[in-house]
Amino acid sequence: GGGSTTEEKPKDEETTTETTETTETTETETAETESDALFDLAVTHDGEAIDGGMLKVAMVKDEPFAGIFLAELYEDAYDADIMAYASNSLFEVDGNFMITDEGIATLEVDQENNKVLVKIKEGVKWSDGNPLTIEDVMLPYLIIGHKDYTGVRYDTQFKNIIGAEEYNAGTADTISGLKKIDETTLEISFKTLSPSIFYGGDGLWTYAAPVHQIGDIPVAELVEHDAVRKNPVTLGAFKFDKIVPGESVQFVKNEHYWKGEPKLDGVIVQVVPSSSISVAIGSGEYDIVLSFNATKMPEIENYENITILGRPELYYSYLGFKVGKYDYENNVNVTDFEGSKMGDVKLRQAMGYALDIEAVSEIYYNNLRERANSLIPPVFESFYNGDLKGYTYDPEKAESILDEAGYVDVDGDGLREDPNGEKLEIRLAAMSGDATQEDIISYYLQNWKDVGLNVTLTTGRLIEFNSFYDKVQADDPEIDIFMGAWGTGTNPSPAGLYGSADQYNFSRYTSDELEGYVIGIDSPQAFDAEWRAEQFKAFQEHIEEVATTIPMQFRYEIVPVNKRVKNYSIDYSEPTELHEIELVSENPVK
Amino acid sequence: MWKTVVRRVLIMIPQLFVLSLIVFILAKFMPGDPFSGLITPETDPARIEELREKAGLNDPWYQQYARWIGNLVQGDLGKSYTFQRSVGDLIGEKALNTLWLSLVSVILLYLIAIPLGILAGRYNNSKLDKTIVLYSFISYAIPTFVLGLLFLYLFGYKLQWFPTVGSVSVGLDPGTFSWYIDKIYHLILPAFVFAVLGTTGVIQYLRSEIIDAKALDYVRTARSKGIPMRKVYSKHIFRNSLLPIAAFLGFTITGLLSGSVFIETIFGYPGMGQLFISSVLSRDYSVITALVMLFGFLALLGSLLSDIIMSIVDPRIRIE
Amino acid sequence: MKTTDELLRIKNLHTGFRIKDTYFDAVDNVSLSLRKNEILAIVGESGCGKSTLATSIIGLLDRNKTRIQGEILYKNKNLASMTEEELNEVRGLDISMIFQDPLSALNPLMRIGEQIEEGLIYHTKLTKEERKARVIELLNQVGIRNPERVARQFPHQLSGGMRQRVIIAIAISCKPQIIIADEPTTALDVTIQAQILDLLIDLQNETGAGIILITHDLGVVAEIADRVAVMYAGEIIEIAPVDVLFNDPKHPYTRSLFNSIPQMSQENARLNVIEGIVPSLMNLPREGCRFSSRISWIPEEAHEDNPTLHEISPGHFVRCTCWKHFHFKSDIGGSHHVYADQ
Amino acid sequence: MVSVTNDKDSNKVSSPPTGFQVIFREFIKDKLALVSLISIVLVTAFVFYMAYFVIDLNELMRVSLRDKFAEPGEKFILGADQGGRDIFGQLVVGAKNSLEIAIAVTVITGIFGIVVGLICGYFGGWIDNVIMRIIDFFITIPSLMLIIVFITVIPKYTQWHLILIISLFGWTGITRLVRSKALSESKRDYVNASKTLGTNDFVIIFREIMPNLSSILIVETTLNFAGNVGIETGLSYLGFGLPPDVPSLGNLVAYANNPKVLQEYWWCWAPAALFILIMMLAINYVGQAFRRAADAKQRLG
Amino acid sequence: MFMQINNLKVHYPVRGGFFNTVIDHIHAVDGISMEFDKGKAYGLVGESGCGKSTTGKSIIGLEKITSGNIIYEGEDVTNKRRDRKSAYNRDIQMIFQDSHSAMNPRKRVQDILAEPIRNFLKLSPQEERKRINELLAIVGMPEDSKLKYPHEFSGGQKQRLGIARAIATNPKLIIADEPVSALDLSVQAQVLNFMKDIQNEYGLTYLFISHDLGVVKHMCEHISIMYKGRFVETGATKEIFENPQHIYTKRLLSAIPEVSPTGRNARKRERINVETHYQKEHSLSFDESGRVFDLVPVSETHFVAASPNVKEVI
Ligand SMILES: Nc1ncnc2c1ncn2[C@@H]1O[C@H](COP(=O)(O)OP(=O)(O)OP(=O)(O)O)[C@@H](O)[C@H]1O
Ligand SMILES: Nc1ncnc2c1ncn2[C@@H]1O[C@H](COP(=O)(O)OP(=O)(O)OP(=O)(O)O)[C@@H](O)[C@H]1O
Ligand SMILES: [Mg+2]
Ligand SMILES: [Mg+2]
Ligand code: NI
Repeated sequence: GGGSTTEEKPKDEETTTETTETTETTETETAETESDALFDLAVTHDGEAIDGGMLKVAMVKDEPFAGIFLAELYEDAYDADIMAYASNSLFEVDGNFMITDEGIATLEVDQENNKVLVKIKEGVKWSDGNPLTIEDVMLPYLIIGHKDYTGVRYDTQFKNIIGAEEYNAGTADTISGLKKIDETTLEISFKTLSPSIFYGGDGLWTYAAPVHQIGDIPVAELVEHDAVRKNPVTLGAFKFDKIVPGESVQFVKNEHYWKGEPKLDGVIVQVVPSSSISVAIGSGEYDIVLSFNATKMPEIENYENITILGRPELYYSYLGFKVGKYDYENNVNVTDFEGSKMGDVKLRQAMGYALDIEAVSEIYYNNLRERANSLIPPVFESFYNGDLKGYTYDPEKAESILDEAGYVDVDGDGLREDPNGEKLEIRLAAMSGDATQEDIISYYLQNWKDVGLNVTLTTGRLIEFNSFYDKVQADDPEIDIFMGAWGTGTNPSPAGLYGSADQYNFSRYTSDELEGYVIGIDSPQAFDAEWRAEQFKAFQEHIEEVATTIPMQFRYEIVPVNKRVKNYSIDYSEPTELHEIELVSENPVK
Repeated sequence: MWKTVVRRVLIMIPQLFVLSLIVFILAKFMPGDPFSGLITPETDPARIEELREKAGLNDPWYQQYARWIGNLVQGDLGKSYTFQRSVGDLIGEKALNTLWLSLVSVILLYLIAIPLGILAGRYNNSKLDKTIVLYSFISYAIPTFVLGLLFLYLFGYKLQWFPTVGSVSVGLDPGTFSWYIDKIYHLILPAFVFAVLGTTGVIQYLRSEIIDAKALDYVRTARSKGIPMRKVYSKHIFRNSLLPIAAFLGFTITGLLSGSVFIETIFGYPGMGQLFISSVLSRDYSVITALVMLFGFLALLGSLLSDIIMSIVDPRIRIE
Repeated sequence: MKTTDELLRIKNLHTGFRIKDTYFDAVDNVSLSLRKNEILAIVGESGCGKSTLATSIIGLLDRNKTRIQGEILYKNKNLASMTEEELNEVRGLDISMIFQDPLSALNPLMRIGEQIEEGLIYHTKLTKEERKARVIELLNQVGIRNPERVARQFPHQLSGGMRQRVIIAIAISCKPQIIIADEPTTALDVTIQAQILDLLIDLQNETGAGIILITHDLGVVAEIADRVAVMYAGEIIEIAPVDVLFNDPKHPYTRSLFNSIPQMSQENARLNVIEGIVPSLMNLPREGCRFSSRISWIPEEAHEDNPTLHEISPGHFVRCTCWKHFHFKSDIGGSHHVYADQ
Repeated sequence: MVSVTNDKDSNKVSSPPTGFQVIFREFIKDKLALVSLISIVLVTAFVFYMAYFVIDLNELMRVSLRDKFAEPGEKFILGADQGGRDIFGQLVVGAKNSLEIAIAVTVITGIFGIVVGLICGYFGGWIDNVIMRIIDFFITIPSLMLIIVFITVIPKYTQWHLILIISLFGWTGITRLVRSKALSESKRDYVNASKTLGTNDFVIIFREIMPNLSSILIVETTLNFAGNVGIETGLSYLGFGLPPDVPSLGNLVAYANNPKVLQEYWWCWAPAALFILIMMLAINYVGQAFRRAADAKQRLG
Repeated sequence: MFMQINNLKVHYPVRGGFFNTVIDHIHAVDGISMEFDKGKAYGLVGESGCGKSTTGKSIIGLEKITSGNIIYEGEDVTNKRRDRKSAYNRDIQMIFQDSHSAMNPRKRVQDILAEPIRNFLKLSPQEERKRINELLAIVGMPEDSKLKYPHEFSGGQKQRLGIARAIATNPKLIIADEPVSALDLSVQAQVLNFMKDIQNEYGLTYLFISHDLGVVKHMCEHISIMYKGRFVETGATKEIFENPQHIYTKRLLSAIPEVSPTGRNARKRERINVETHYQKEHSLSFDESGRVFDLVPVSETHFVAASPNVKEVI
């Protein structure tokens, strides 16, 4: 029933307040256990399963999806979400996202020689019944490395494969680092190897592409080809059946699925605008909802017909302080504390303490976001530094730090001047989002004003995603601080984001110490997992000290699931086996 | 008449050219570009820069323009960065939806507005007339999205009479009868809102036209022939008042097209309007420019259509 | 040549327009009769109620805004009290009308043939082909040269004179007994006017219909009328056979009118001028002699209190007796600056 | 005997029949229009007074998380929005902003359109030709889309930018109208008379022709004004309207986008929606009354 | 003779064709010549659309002259006419057909009358006021009409105000374009009388345009009959009426209804005769393209359009 109101259940309120208290007082660890209590990771619906049935999946999105259904080419995460029903990675991973031996292929790493062996199981078939060959495993490399390839995946990591650059330049016909050992084994040679290889990094590609279908299509034409857009051949539990471009996809079960024939007849994935999703869930139109925005939680929390699954996301948001510039000539970050408005660590820390992120998390996100204390989300249990205090809301402390650092109000307008007595106006760049985002940013500005800091918006309004990163990356002088977020992926390594040469190191802070950790984490030495974890923790600690980037929020991902769905899980360590999903009734529960 | 048509088409060329220049320059001035959206910790900024260079986005605008217009003349609208496919194909798909929407809207609009306009005009100053006029004022005054949202909520969510997403259910084979029915079923609600909002103009125009016509000399002549009032209305008054409405068809359709930005956004209807908004947000230049050009072209076509209809239905223009 | 069968008799007709909730009579107590084969001209200054009288007969006034009292008897039926449907039986078939402005009196979007045919559909039982033939015949009758072509044309393709002929064709299509022509030639050039007038005369000779011809041009009246009614301020003030009226006008208004025609005057002589202006509908003097204020030199006592039409010779009626005191104003002197009509 | 001369009025100084008297009479006759006019004036005055002298914008836009979606009641007359901000205050300031934009756009497009239209209509010839081609061009371009693109292009964007952008695309309608009226007016003999009497062209345009178009200009501007009130709200709804820290009717109505708010927190959007509706209706009624005053044919019997 | 018009032509371009170019010209006025003597009235008659108004307008400068010239007091003013404040413009004035539309409905009578005074005569405000009162007295209107608006007057009164405005600058020539056709008979009489009076008093010259031959005959000493932009006949009023030469003139004259019912049957027969004659002679009276021939003298003052080959038209 969609007609429920928010305030009906005192139970929820209790939980809410409880969470606030805990987050305010204790470490995040508590919050983490708390979150386990908040949401299930898997549905526990019992009942007699029906034969077959169609699973209806809603994907919340206000625009059409792009519809590129090839792992090597897609760029939109939504395409990946859709494809997930039909594709299957070559490798399976464990709860730490490390590659295991359970998948279609196994990975053998030869650290000494910077080589890996990829071995595929026999008897695995594509959705059209053709067998998976080792050429299928090689094809993606030849696509990505091809000179006509226009995607983002031909990058430094990929160039780590020996011969990739020559192939790309057109001077070689193939990638010399790829070597077919036998019909089921591929050897790949890399320039260097790091622990990332176990997470699918360093240039390793974890998907296969059907040579028999797309092998002959020129790479330049691939992205628009029907083989990619309309009838992709896949390895997953389901196969593409019908597509309404940009709107919906219908899958049917793949009888050839290597793990066994799926129990469902098929899956329908449909794009649903954010404005209608809540009501649609209530009326039982969908079984599973992907990309559900946590701010809409209050709208669905009283529905009886669904189970809300939740898991921490591989994500953190942060407040960045510009303390330098990127030198594009020499490709290096140049930190300049003295010359930057935000150069004073006290100022930065005070700004962190002044933010009432806790209240925002509670009120706007129903605690589906929580105060972040570090730059590694707690899901990465072994790397996450739970000991860090973070910058919890403490306006008094913020004020005293500012007083101490000489940021005092000399002209009596209620706003602090800088230590030289000059007016201090801090320009914040923040990304636009939904209506809530605007309120939240206004609230943060207000928080700062409350401690006497005059923070205003760069350009006077929230900045749209694309231009935001453009400006931030270009070190726009109008930006002193910025609020960004990173999805970490399954490999939370700070490489690329905090290194001295990284353009994405937007705060432009680099130091020998930091660089040490960043390099250390991905160095060969880090094959020692414990040492690596230590480096991670030290990195988090260091950033907390210098406060050039202040973590703001971790967030939960919410997946509302209709009560008729059985065997569905979003647990990272025990993910859903798609072919196992079942339905317990013909129609969704209303 | 075909001469006028050809002339109008010739005039369209410079108009479209100027439009293309304006929209291209504007699009280039938009902050950010499609590639800045690709940013994730895994993507390599150097690769993004490389792609940008490859796509020619670092060239001076006039070179980009020359390239673009060159392709355009050859019928190549470029490639969407977000959808990674030819803009022509992409828009073609959405255009069909929007045209369907406009078409059904126009039909509904005329179905609602013409009888109301005729009634109000025929019985002017009556209670009925006053009610219709009030209705037309309200439908003019009510913001599109308020009415749209209310209808969506009421008929889509609450009563569940109509689907609330998409343009067609997945699983039907395009071209089959049930596919067509399903498509129409999907667009009835937005089309209805659209139609209701558009009725004001037609109603008011018809009404005043009919009121004026009643006092015209030729109507008096017709009445003096002793033909029944009903016939006087149908053969003289309505017919003459409806002709301009028929001729406005072209303009009405283009008007509806531009309103599609709102309607499609509200109803999540995947047409050109929605595509436009999402392209603006994702800075998909090629799509933005192509869409603006297309809308401009359709507007020109609409006015041309109106002229043609007018010259067909009005003997004063037809026979010079 | 002319018989005296009476076609139409109007008795005490009052036609009032509603202005701000009161009705003002634009036609005020008019009694008239029209005979077969007769052309009755109604003359008078602009706004005196000529058109109102004509449209009252055929019932084309907006019923919501007008009030018609009195009787309009046609074949013993009172047109004034007929419903719209009943009137439609009469309009076009028995009584038809010709309007002033040939430019706007035809539907611009309909072919000439269709417009002529329209009345035939409802008033005759002719088949389609017969109707077509009749249309051609009618066009021939009104002197249009290649009727087949014209029938297929649209009004804008015809000249003003041709259009007026078409309108006449429409009016005579069902061989009506009565034709009301409201200023049929005012919008036309003199040469064309002459042709149209001749056409009307010829038609009448053929069909024997009674014609009510409304005009303000005394020349036109002299050219074709049999009898003339002069209207002033909603009333008929004089009515007489045409030669009687032209040779011996009695009412001071009629006489002044004749004397203000430039053509009639001696070369370089001054034209006669009537003081004052025609009062507007709301300011019409409703009591006494309505013309009295415009002939100040006739003593007030000379006018009747309730002027009525007096038959001063057979068929010659004059309202009020003040005509007996009439003499031209210039005769009683006054400098030429005294035409101030304030 | 009744005197026909109108001696008694002849001393009375009166104005032409198309003047304010007629308008006044029309309003007296049409009570609805009168009420509309009075309410427009009062509401506008109230809104501007409140927005400029009473309401503290900083205070109003202060986020108060605990008051999120507070119901109408003692603390907030019309409740609070998602940020716990007073709806009533936002409604007032938003109305002020919308009205301000509408007025500014109406004035800018009005003045420009009138001047250009008069010049084109009066002189005709190549000036007219050139400008008409430009107008033809403007009419066929998809202006909503270009407005949106423009808005994303402007780097530091304020209410005034919005006004200018909307005006840029809004002047053609009135220009066309004024031009056609001026064209027919220029053919009237009093213009010819003025020419033969030695009067300068510009004097003829602005002193002779323009006053005669005043009624139609009033009508057109009023109706334009009603339309312009709607434009801002539409753009704000799409997210291309006023900057976020500026209260706006469009932003308020956009709350209805969320079905939950639509149903449960109606006070967020309904007052703004109603306000727009009533305002546009009222302006429209006034415009219609003006129109009747300007056009004798449509006058109320 | 203070003014002379030589071979005046006014052609309007007709646009059309593919590029909307000028494809043809309407020869609204196609080569007419006139002379004006002081204190006389000249009539210009013809059917609708024959170019009467265009002639008047082009003389006063409202229309562009295609060719031909206007000599005013010995000076060629063809191109100076359009200079608004020139002496020529002061001396030539116009009375319009529709007195109603010829006055700005938004201006009071005093402002309407003041317009030419302010533009042409440099008078002080007092003098201006005096002049306005004077003008009102001349046209016999009470002084208090100054404060009224045009719509408060009857047609005849408005026409008189129009005349007052036209004579405000003491013009020499007044072009009266159908000044009475919109008026009722009795009002028409007032205006005509009045125009005659001021003509006598101030020695005005009139170019009197009308399609009503009766009015022209009453007003003018000299008449020109126009057809399709050209003169078919021109001469003293008497000559035209008593001795019409051109078939077109005859037809026109025969069409004028006489204000007397006696003999109307005869007149009708006569009309029909003339008409058949006209149809028959038509080709002889006009050249192949239907254009009117050049004028040839019949007497010293009487000219008629005739083919150079045919001496005697009838
Ligand atoms: N529909 C109407 N409503 C109000 N008054 C009207 C209407 N029609 C005519 N009148 C008035 O009635 C009077 C008579 O009008 P009518 O048209 O009969 O005059 P007319 O003699 O035909 O004049 P004209 O020669 O100008 O045609 C006039 O004063 C006129 O203003
Ligand atoms: N501005 C113009 N452009 C094109 N043609 C014109 C223009 N003005 C007049 N004409 C044409 O010139 C011819 C003469 O027109 P004009 O007005 O001089 O005739 P007129 O004799 O005054 O007629 P009327 O008696 O109807 O006033 C007509 O055929 C008319 O259509
Ligand atoms: Mg009349
Ligand atoms: Mg003329
Ligand atoms: Ni009397």
